[in-house]
Amino acid sequence: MRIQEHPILGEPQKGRLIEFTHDGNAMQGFEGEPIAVALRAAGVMAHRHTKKYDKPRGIFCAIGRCTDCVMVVNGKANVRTCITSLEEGMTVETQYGVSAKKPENVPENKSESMSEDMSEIMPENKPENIPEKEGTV
Amino acid sequence: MKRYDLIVVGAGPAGLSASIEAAKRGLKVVVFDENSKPGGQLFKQIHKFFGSKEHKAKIRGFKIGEELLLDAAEAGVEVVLNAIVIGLFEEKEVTVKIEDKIYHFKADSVIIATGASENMVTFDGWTLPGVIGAGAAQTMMNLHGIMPGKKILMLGSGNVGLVVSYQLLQAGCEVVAICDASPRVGGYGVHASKVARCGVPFYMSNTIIKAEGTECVTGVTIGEVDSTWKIIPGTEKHFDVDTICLAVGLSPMSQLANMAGCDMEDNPKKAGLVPIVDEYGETSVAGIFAAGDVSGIEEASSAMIEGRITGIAVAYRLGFIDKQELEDKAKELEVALLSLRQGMFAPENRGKKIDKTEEGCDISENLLKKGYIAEEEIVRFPGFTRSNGTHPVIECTQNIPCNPCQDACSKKCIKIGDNITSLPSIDETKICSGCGQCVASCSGQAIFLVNEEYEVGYASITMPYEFLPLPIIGDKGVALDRSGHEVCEAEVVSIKTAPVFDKTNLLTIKVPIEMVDKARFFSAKADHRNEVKNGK
Amino acid sequence: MSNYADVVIIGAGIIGCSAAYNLAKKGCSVIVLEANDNIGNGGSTRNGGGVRQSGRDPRELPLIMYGIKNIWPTLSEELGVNVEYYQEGNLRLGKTDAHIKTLQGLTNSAVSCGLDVRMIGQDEAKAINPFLSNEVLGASWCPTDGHANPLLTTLAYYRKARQLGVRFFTGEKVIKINKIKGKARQVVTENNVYEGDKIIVAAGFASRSILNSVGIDVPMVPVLLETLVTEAVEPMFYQMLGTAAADFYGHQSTHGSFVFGVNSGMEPYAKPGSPVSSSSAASIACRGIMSYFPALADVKIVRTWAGWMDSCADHVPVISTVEEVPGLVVACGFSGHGFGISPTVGLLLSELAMDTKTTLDLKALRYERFCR
Amino acid sequence: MVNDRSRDIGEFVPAPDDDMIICRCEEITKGEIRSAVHDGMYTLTDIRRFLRTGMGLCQGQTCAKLVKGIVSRELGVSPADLEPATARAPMRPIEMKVMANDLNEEVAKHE
Repeated sequence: MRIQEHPILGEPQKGRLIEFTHDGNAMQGFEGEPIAVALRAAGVMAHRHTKKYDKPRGIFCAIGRCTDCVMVVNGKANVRTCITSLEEGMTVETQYGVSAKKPENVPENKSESMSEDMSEIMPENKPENIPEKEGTV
Repeated sequence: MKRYDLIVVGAGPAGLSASIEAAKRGLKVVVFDENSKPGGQLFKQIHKFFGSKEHKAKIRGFKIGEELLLDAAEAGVEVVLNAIVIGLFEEKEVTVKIEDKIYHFKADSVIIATGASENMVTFDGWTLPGVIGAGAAQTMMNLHGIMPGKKILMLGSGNVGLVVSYQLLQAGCEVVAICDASPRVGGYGVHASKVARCGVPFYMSNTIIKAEGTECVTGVTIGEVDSTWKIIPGTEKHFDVDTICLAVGLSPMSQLANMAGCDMEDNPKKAGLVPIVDEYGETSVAGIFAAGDVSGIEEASSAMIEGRITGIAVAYRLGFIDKQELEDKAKELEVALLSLRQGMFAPENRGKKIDKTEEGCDISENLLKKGYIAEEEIVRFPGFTRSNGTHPVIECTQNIPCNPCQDACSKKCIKIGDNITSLPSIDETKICSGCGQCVASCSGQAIFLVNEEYEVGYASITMPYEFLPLPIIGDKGVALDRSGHEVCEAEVVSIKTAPVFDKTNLLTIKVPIEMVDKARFFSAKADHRNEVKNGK
Repeated sequence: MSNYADVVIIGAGIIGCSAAYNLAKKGCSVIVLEANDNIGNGGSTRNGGGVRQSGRDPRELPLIMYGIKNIWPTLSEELGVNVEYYQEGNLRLGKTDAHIKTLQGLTNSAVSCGLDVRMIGQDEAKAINPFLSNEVLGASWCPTDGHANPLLTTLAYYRKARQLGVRFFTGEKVIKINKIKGKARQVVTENNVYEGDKIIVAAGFASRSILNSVGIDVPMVPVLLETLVTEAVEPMFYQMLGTAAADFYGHQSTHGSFVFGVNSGMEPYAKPGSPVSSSSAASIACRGIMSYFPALADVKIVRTWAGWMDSCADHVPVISTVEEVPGLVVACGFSGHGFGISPTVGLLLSELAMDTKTTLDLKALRYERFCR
Repeated sequence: MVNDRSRDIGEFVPAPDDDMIICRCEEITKGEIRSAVHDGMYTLTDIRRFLRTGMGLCQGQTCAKLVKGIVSRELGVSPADLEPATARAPMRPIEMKVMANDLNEEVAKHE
């Protein structure tokens, strides 16, 4: 998943290749890159499972706003991995609710198993009458 | 308590521009930014900017960022990174977290330039890992050198959706489709064309029904919507993807202004909750200003100008310059700002269906519906000409504020005139030297050099090419038309790379003469990676 | 729908809402007028959520003891909303001999009022709450104290009262009350005029100017209440916490986040106008909290906010009818500790407004204590 | 402006997407938000206090616009008429030990 050579930006400059652990397994990444990037390169998608419905969550905004990418880093929970730099020997653990402890049973939320009858979609999918203001050109 | 003349929150295009203008006039300025790199959105924008020379047109976003940083250093601006402004309190006191300490600062004036963040849209499975914002994709690719995913569906056909889709292709990802609930492409036609000719299909009036997968995204189903945004049963289409990108607009990040007690308004024209500001960017709280996307979503170019105006206004407010200098400078910058707010995508034209260009040409319906100009439509535009020898063909069919192509042509073959939103036309009295400067400088990659007399029975087409691996002379492959479909065999006859082209390579292919109006892209492999599989 | 009701209540804080609920339960028609756009935007949503007896003024103790015995335990079922009530005891902590002396004084007076509260040493305190630091010398311990969620309790009362037909108008700022033929009758707002046989004034500090319009004055000043809340963490402890130094108070909520009320000492001098937290209160609070609970050092604060509380001259509220102004019922001056007693006060106000005998003797909290 | 909290906004009608998660941090669904409106929570701050939307780690940066859209549709008013929740410090979550560390040298001496 890492870009070796970019047509515009050339070769991404990276720090030293270093070791860290993800849920106890040895993993490699580049020093100084966000933890989330090292995990994405290694194919890790789910960073945490939510407290109420035990649903998987991962990178969403990548700029430290949405807090969906939080994990337990060096024993501390709720660390935003998309803006926290990777350091040698870091222990990164999947976060369940607010800690690294995996829960036994969690109530089912029907949201993910929506009924097939999808004739009516969420109105807010439609752009308001004025199409969404666009950002950068 | 340490006091500055001016504290700027956010070292993006607006924040840096404001701090430069203020520091140049003698103010003691500090800029706090929570990221490890300054420049805000600029450093994720690897495309060439629109506008005119004074708007730094045809320069890539991150290059503009680098220039701003140099100017800021020269002007003596103190830029403090990894500095989170956690509060803006009474008497313009700012508390900032730097490393593991909280610092209290005060300023005679504060400029809030905290920019914008992405909107969300909900669909079944929208919280799955693999559903990310388009800005997130940009950050991952352009800042951290990693592909957000292998196979990606883009939701949203505004400029962000189009530009990020193109950047995804450049990073080596496959964009399986762009879909948008709106019936018409929202962004610039030239951005859509760049992506369409690579074979990315557009599904307008379509939106996401469900993101599939349990631990992460494994697929997505989209469906057509009717005029009341309801899915039309039977129009469902499935794509195997590992990533879904949401480009459904931006919202100002105006929490700091709200906290400081500035009067706010939820203004659809500004795309969200913004502090109410006067023409110099001052909010309802004296001495607190706002500039850039935080006071209304626009482009980075406008953010820079707004920043400069606000920086100068603060210099006047604190007595470093006189009223005359403020009014002159502000008027000049207002003109530059206004020139960006013209044309079909001007704020007052938002959402309006425009049928004709300023020149009276019917606009290309196909471009809005499918993302590319139909052959029968291109012939009616001034940029499309036939003549012997090499000559530019400009497929720029919408009035947007942009004129780098006029400046690029030393032979004056390309005319736009003073109104920078008029469509470029070809002056057939001038002889094109085939230098390719126009092709490389066009921010929308809409210019081709065509030579109908390249060889007996063959024409040559020179196109802007920003992908790797770079083809080499003699490569055989296929030519793709504006919709990305294969039209004929093609051979690479020239590939030009030069620093002045700034990473836009000029690729020339040879195609049978009858394909001269069709062939607009090249793919080395026979079954090129974006072969359109209808509906699979 | 006319602007008349048996009782017109000014203020949709937890006091106004619980009074409205109790009145509606007894069949009265009620109108509640709230100046702010939101329900309970004053002290009701800016406190530490304590449902505590220890450390209370003896004049208020009967109200809280009655509430803890008769109302709080079943309030969630009664209102149909989990108000997150915990009865896990209250530790009021002391780090110096002077602190211990203060706590001892309060404990002695509470014991004389029949409250089961006693002083404990460091070991017993740490046995109850292992996260306490070694700086804690001792504490007053009252096992029947507890805490609840002030936001949910306020809105639960509001929701239930509304279901029982109480009409709430937010964004309705009361300007004055008019006597008609010697009785408080009309409530004039910026937009309308309402009428009620009885008028309850429960508008926090704003009550003072409203009462002045009928010649009544309750001596009170606005004091800023600053609050902070943390991210959610694993359950650690559920006692209600307070300190002799009165620098912070609070608890861990069901959600897992800690809610702390904060006294930086500067609150009485806050500038008037919309309540804004000071730039240093949170930092002062954190230093205090961490000295008692070092384990909270890594817990992240996600929000700090502030609000006004109506601090009465003798630090206990006025809950009373007013002889000089028949038809008027006053309920203000709760001085930052109205939340715990609000269910009881709601019951008492309904009794006052319906001229029935009050469940508890309210002589000590009558308005007339300020008259000569 | 006066907001009659007993005005009729129609009955709560369940919708197929009521189970949709809207507030990602606190896992609050669209149905919970819609029924809270019918329970009398007519402002974004009431909704926030009653359900915890916007009270999670991101403090509403992700869901504020979505919640506003749902509540305004349920009340039949334009989103621009709904007063947003007040933003407060800290703009990002800050550890207590860092928040406590705000004394510069001179002040620390005689605190």
